[in-house]
Amino acid sequence: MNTLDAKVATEIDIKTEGQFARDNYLSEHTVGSWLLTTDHKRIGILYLFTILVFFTIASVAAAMMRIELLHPAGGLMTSETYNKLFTIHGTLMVWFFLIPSIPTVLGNFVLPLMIGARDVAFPKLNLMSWYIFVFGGLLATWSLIRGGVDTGWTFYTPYSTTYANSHVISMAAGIFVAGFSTIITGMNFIVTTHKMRATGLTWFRLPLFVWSLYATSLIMVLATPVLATTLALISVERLWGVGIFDPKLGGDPILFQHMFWFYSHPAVYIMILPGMGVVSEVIACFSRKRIFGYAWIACSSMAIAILGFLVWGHHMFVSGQSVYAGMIFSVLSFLVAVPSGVKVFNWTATLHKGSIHFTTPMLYALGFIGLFVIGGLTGLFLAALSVDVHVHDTYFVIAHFHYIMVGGMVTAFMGGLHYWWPKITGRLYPELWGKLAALATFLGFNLTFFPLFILGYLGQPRRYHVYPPEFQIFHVLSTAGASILGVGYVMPLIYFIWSAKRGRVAGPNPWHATGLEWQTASPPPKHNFIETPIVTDKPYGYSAEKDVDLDLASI
Amino acid sequence: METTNASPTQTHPVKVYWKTCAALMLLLALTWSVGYVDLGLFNLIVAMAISITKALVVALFFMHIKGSSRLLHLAATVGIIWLLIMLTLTLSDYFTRGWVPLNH
Amino acid sequence: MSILTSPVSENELVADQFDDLEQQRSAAQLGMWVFLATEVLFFGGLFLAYTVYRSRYPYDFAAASHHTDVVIGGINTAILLFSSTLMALAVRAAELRDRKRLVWLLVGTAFFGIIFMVLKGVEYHKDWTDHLVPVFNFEWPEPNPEHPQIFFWLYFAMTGLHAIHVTVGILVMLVIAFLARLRKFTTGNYTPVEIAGLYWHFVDIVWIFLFPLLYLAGHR
Amino acid sequence: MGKFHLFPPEASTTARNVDALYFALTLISLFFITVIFLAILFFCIKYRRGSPADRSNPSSGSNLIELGWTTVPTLMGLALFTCGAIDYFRIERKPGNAIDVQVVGKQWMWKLQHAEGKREINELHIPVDQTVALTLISQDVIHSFFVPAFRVKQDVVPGKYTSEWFKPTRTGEYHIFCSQYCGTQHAQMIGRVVVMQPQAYERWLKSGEQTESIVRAGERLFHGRGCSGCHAPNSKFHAPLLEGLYRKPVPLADGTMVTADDQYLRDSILQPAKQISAGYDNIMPSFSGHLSEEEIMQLIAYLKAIGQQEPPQQ
Repeated sequence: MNTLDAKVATEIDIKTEGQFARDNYLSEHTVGSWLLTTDHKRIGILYLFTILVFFTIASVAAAMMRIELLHPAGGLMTSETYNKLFTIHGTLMVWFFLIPSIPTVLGNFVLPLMIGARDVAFPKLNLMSWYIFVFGGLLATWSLIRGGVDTGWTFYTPYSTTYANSHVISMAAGIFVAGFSTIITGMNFIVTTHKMRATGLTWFRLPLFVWSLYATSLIMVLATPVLATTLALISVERLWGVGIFDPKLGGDPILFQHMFWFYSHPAVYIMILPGMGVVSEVIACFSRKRIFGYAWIACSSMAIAILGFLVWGHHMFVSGQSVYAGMIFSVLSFLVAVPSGVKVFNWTATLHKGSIHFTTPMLYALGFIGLFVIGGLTGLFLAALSVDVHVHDTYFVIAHFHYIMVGGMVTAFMGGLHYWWPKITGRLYPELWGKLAALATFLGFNLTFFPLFILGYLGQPRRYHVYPPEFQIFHVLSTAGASILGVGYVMPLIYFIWSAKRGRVAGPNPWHATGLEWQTASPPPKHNFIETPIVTDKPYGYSAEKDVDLDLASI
Repeated sequence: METTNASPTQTHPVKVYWKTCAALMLLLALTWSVGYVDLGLFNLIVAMAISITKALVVALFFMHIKGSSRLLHLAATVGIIWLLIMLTLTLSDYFTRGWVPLNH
Repeated sequence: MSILTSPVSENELVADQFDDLEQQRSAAQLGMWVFLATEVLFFGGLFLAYTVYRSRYPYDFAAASHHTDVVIGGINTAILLFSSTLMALAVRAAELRDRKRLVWLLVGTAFFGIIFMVLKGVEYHKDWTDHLVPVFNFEWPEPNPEHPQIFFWLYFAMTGLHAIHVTVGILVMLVIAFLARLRKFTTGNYTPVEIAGLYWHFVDIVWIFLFPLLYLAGHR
Repeated sequence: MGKFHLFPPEASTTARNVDALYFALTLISLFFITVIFLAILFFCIKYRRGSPADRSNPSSGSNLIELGWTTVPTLMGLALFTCGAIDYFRIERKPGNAIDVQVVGKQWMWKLQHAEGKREINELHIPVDQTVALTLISQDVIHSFFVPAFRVKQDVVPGKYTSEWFKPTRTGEYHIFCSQYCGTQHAQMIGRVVVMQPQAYERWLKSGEQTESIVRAGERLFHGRGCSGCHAPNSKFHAPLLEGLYRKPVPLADGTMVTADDQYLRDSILQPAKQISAGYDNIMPSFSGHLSEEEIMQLIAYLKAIGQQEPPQQ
């Protein structure tokens, strides 16, 4: 720890027996201080509670689906209800949990701290983005209360526009509004990263989490508007039947798929890129070693953001898209996998000659690498044209994207949450329970989703609530895994609440990490830094040789 | 801090603004008159070329892109580049649909 | 920092997350340009639909485009170009701290915006009486009206979305003109005027592309 | 069908190639997974905190290694792409002499009709070792005709003919699934393909009540619905001649050329103004709503039949 850290600690006289810096950002407790705050740290916490609500609803929907699939003839519910459940699970998870979670919770909290700024570039816009997000969420919930949507989160036409008799327009309006919250967050992060870095903090001294947030913000800003137009066109078509996507009136349903996937594939990179940023931070910190290939990882984030826009056609190989367009999208889809591979290789190389601490964030990060490798490689199966003809729209695809979304993104979100929890609340979570939860999610996850690869190649299509009897064994395994996974996710909820009040006081830098966010008190004062730090050298200045004991064992 | 090189005063003499306006009006007249000539497919290409020049004139002089930082140049063009990505890759599907004879 | 000694002290102009006026101004400019990129793609979805359907039904698009009123369209384009010029002069006046001229130029810009909207209204009314409004009273002389109807819902979607943006622009212009009268933007921080200018020029550029695509699809 | 197995039956020529590429991909993935898993395990054990390993001058990057694990995966990716693309091209191109079956997907059932006129619901009886080509269209929403045993799937799009072919290599019964979500009973829109010996197939074709072939049904419609009123050679209306038209280039009113394939014929019946032939004006009424999808397919089969003859000399 350099001298600056010591000076900051004494100045705000942090004591170990539970007394924090007198005026930190959490010291005010009035309702107005929360609902009218423009402090990026509080807005991050507001987002945390909001996405927790949607995550719970969507997880309950998933649990009910898994129970329904226990028996080939179903029977727990009608097909109508099942269709509405997988739509709830899809829409709420994608737009109200996966896309906002790391950028708006961890990103909002940590980005200004990491670059030595007092706040994001446009704090009032930041608060407005939360209100827009909540308004969008209410619209979506209103659609569910009125009877839900049964089109799947993909809203394929002409079913969603002409044949579905469920509340598509109110759900589309909810997502349309939530989209603007993403656009504002993305724009905010881009301007903050460009214009508000501390002195000496050049681009190639930025932590990799900031790089991944910057790349994610580019996608947020450039992809989401097309989603807004597409959803508006669906609502117009559904209201007035003008023939935008209706083949009887000259429209083309495949045009909808082009416009939808132009947004939705980059959207999956919005979900995974911040997770990769968290893993880079956690691996470097707990291997006590400078990350391997810093510039390559930073540029691979940018490469993923840009190439991510060129590959959407691999969702449409059997949709009637032309053969040559399929080939163009297939070769580009193989190229977009390369930067992800570069990241995984660099993380693994970072462990070499490190001094590895198996703390909870590290377990989540290593879990991320393992599951993301399987998720990423099965993506190549789907990019290969002839294999995709067989496995498209089957459980193989379900397994692939859950390995990326749950095995990758949610694991990284948990890792990031544990890693920055001391900075957010000033207290440490119980390490033993953290490790148990990480193991439970890892095992539960694999038992839930690995059998679905086999089931997928056997040919069971997705979105079926009844299926041929010979596939039952895979569904039973998957449901068993889902229950373990559920337990693995509930445990952190419990011990985080416990630790927020009675966890051990963490002090400014419990992990002895090198980021700027660890140079200030935790929880940080309102304006983050007593005086803006000056950055002098490259990030991740760890030294494995002179490794210090983090005395975590005692937590 | 990144050295911001947005020049403090970006103003031009009033004459420049009115000359730009005149140029735009001229280009509008050109677009309008070309619209009456039957050039078949070239109608679209010519119309788009003139519109692009008009848009460039507005962006360079009225929006002060001329002489502003490279970052703003990038921010100004990135939207159009992504729109072109969307157009070209989608049209690559529509224009090559008939090439593999489906049923003969 | 600013040329003249400003009566109002520096730090009242700068929001507290920024260090100085220059950082605040360049942040606002970059933020606006990023927002304009999202607007380009927001209109882009409609331009994509237009391109695909025009390439599928070129004959019907040309025929339908003949029914639009190119005179009003042309005049409207000239009006928007002219109001763009006034806006640019307004930004110049703000930088030179010429309050009176700034207020008049802003009001002038808003005024021409309103004229654009009035002409737009006239044109929409004419389309209504000519039975060209899809869904509600669309009648088409030749058989098979579906494809011309596609042109017209695109016409109303694109010009409608543009009209909403023009209305927002007019309101912003009037608010800024009102604040300018209260000496808000002539004491060194004229960023809001500059940002409003960027937005207005963008709205003008969108119309520059809409005019040939909708009014001159094929030849007249 | 029915008994438990870990791998779908390999019942068509396409299945062999797709499975080969699938195994190649699985091997490559297993290779990368084990390499990375072992590397992580080794490093975690060797360099765990407090272990006596040598940690002097750790390297934080080497462009050579980075170039290595960027170019090698790119080359492997391109190789895999090529294999996939070659097979895909073969899957998408319909071979010549095949048994034509017309498939209409309708919300929540499959209606199939053989060239000889035999109709089936949710079932498809075909002979083994003969290529079968399906022409698919949907009456309402997008469905997808998926036979896992043949490793073949094709979306069934309303308003657009799509095609799919397979050559079964083993007799038996195999699942048909609808794999594109199409509404409430999406999970019930399933069926079975019955692959039989050629003699059994012939007997099956003859069994049941005699139905007229598709071409004759198309001819009956051609005259019944008034098409012959304008399109007969001696008609007094000025309408394009349909004899010898099929797969020939057609000059259009707006100067472009188009080949008269199934899609052109269908669009001309339902949306005549879409591609008007040169020298004719837009007087043909639209038949959309008056003809069911099966009737349109029968009409097109008839137009294909007369399309092969030489056009009568004027």
